[in-house]
Amino acid sequence: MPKVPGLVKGLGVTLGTLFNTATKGANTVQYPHEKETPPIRSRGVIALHQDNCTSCMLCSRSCPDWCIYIEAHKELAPPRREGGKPRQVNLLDRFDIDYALCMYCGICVEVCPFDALFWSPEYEYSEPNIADLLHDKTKLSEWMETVPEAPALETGADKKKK
Amino acid sequence: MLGDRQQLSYIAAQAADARLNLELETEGMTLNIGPQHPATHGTLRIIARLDGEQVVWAEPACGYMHRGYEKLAEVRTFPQVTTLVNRIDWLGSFANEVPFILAAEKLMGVEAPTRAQYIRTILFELSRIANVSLFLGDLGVQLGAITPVFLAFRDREYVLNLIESATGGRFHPNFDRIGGLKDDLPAGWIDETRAVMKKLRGFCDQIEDLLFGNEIFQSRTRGIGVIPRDVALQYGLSGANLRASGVDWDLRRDQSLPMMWNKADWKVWTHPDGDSFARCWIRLQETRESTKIVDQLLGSIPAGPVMAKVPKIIKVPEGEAWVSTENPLGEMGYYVVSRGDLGPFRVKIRSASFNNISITPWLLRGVYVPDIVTILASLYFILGDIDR
Amino acid sequence: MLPKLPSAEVRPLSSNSEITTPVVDAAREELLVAIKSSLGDAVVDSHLKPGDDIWIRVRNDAWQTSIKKLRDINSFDYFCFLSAIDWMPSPYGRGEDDPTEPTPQRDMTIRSGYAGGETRMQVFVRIVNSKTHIGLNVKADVSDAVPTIDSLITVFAGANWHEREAHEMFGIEFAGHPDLRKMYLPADFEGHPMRKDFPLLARMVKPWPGIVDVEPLPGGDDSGDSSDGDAS
Amino acid sequence: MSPLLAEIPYWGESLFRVLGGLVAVLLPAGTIVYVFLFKMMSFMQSRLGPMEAGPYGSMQLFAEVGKWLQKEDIVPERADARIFKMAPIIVLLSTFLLVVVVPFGPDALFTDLETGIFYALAVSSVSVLGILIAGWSSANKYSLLGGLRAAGQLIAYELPMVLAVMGVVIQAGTMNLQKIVVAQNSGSMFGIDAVGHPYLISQFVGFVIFMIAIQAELTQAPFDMPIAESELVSGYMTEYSGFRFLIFFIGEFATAGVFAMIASVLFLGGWGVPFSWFGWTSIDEVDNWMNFAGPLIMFTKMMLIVFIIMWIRFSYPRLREDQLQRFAWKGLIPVALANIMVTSILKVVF
Repeated sequence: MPKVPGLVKGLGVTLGTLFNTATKGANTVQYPHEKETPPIRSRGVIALHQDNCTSCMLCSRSCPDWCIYIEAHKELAPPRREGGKPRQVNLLDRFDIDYALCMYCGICVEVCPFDALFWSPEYEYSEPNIADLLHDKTKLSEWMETVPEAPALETGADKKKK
Repeated sequence: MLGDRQQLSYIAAQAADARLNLELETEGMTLNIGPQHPATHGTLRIIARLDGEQVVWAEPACGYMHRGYEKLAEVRTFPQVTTLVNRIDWLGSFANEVPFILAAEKLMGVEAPTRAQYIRTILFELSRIANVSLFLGDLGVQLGAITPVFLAFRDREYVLNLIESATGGRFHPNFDRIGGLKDDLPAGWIDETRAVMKKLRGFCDQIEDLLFGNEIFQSRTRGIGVIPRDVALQYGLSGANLRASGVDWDLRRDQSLPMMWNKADWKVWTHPDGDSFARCWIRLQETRESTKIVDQLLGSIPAGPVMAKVPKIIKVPEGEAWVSTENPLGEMGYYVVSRGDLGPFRVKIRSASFNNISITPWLLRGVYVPDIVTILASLYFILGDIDR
Repeated sequence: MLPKLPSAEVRPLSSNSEITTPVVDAAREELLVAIKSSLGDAVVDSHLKPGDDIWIRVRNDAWQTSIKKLRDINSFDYFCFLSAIDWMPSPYGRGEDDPTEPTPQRDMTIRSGYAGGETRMQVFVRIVNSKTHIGLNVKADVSDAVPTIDSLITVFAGANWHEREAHEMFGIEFAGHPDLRKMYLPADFEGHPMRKDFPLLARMVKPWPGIVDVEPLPGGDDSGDSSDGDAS
Repeated sequence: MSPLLAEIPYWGESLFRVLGGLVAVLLPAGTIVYVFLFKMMSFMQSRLGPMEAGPYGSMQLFAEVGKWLQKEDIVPERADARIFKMAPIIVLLSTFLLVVVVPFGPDALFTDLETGIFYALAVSSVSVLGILIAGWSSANKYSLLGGLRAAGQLIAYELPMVLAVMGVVIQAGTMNLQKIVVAQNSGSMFGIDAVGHPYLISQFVGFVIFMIAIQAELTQAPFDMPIAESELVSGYMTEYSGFRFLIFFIGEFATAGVFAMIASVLFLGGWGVPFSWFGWTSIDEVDNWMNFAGPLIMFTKMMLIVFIIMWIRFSYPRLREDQLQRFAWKGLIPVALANIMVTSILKVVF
């Protein structure tokens, strides 16, 4: 078989793609009209489950970018049992994540010992003003609604893990 | 010390122009390519002294993206450093984590479980595919063909989706941990990967038809920017650039690391020519080999945990370790010095592009202006990898 | 044309957490002997980690000749990288100190790494044999008073940029280097950022958010136990 | 005087011609940009192209023009301002001068020059001047390199183009474009009238050379080193913005359209269909409706040729300047000369 010149083959590739796009549709997504759903594990935005947070400062201390700011104070809560001593609890005054600094590494979510931080695949929270990227605890708590269940694992995975 | 052809054309041009320049009193022109220029993949600046369209002298000026990672790593703990090294070669970021984690594991005397090693190797090769497929497309743009880059973006997207669904990050996975991986693969991932590998092989064929087989492409790259074997070794070139000069050396094969490359049947390609075409062609073949490696390893992932037993707060014992791997751009290594602290005492990042691009002042002498672009494209650097 | 995959040493596939490093590494032992014989008294100290790497330290004045000998006699023909280390511990720690508190005392003793060392600064280079793929780390002391060492450009042309980088970052002079311009930083930048006593401004401009602790009860005793355990 | 325009006064006729000229230049340019640059290129790259402005993005071009018109007209500080501003107009001017001789129907033409093709080839070189002064006056090294490359390239490829046309001229025996059209449509091949005698077949070598030459004249890939966005950023257009860039842009695609029209006139039979289909034997017998059908036929043929030009543009990488020159002088010109020789020998023999 004689060798097809590369120049001709190249034309064939582009024409083939042309027909493919015309018949099977393009590979692009018309973004504002249609949206791709990101994978479950996608690191979009960090959600805070306030009830679980004990303000132990672990996330803030392990953040490589220093972008988590926590302030808390102790308070006396009514005892859990009748007649018990009043408990000391930590109340969260401030929990801010500065998404202008955050580099989405996920270390804070990983170190949190009380399951108070979660990843949500939500990504549409850009702001015209950079200061608005500082999400406070109410905003971070709102993201909780978008947190998906963790995906099932591939066969052969160790089941012991949570 | 120039390549024969280059040297002859350079001398001829010099001799012819010397008289002309004397008569017409013309002087050369300094052309500043970059820092913002479509050929520089970021912000590299090349100062070229031209005589007509011929380069008399050229020198890259780096530093427009210097982020000081070596300094930053000294104030971070070991797990935090992986987030930095992700961003060195941002197109193949998972591959950057691996040598650093391996170096830390070596110091700690920990080895990841076999399942984690398999998954690491697969993700490593996936990031190579994502990286090099973009190179193959971008090569077209550098040479004036607009279509390949869109095909590359189209098919790279599949690989990035895979990486994202496994690790959670498209570009910066931060998935590797000392002693294993952050998490296991999500269900259905293996089948998906198989399908994508098939698509990627199709992409390689398309690029070969569209670009590599093209006579114009060949005439632009063959015999251009020839790097002889000994020069390549002297400058410490690595990866495809070294193999294109005929050095049969692939760290995946020639080094015993706790990774699973030797469980797959694949081939290290070399090319005797050492020119731009050879470098590009080797990368194309490597992408194909990578898809093969991934395919084979997918079938043999053993069951088990993905994380070895390591303490929650990681303190790395005192010592020094050097680990390098065959990254998409070439040999990437970390010289980690630990003082038994939470963080490294010193991390020397040996990035492939720094060495690969340091040859340009030598290589660009005597070529034409369009060849600057071809040679730079074929050397394949990423700015983050030069400047760190 | 291309050689087949060598039957490389395969690590045991058990998921043990301890690396089983070979205790004896004949190839490297032999190599070290060969290196010592070719370099003679230039070698000050050496260190060998079986199955891993070799470190040697050479005298500062024999730096260039030793590398040349290693290249020519011991055929370490591949230049991997060149860099430097400042062995002084950083006076700033990780930048996590509370600015309102007095600076904590730090252990500032200078301890060198493998193959020893007498000075604060060391230059080290890694060269590899492109046939056997065995690498070698060569170190040399650089005195604090005159931080100078010979340039390796004549031995490995690729050392050019690495030496520029080391000069810029550590302030080490490379005698014989034609062009020690700055590589990354602006030409009028003062100081050598990779020296440990050069502060990292990013960690100085604001206090570490992790310094803050939970405010104790007003007037109450601070028991120190910040979390009471039944939060979850 | 053509019967179509017989009843119209001279000023009206002139106005009609100017409007016709604008339509003949801008309509193909707009169509080419939308159909090929926006849509065909996108589809070849597995994407959809502009989709927001108008149904299926059809109004995108108007949006773009609107955007460019709003932009500031920037002149670099050290540029030679007067010449800098003039350059795009010169480039576009040559396109308008070109379209003057293209026949669109038996009577639908602007001028009927006896030496039409000679004129067309001559005025097409005017654009070189525009590009050269654009590159020079921008006070930018990239522009200068681009301008010089363009000048070298356009001059080098003018020659094979002229030589390729020579074959047609010899075969038709005339330089008048209208007569070339008639000669093709009234002729016959091997005694079959049904296909006429498009020179595409008998002058195939000439056609290929002509196509390569116009690809180079239009600075489309693989001959786009004057623009070379990956090395010279945008060559001579680097410093232009706003409506001056728009003029360059229109100029590029309008010229593509006009060159494609000339190619279809020379090799594909222009506005005509084989005369034998309707039993015509000469141009005088052609029905008046061809004045309206002719432009459409012409348009279709033009689109076909532009399709080939653009298809190649979207598929190929670019050559280097020296390779391009070598290709012109050592490849195309000798072949074109041989083609002329063979054509004239055959012309004399038969």
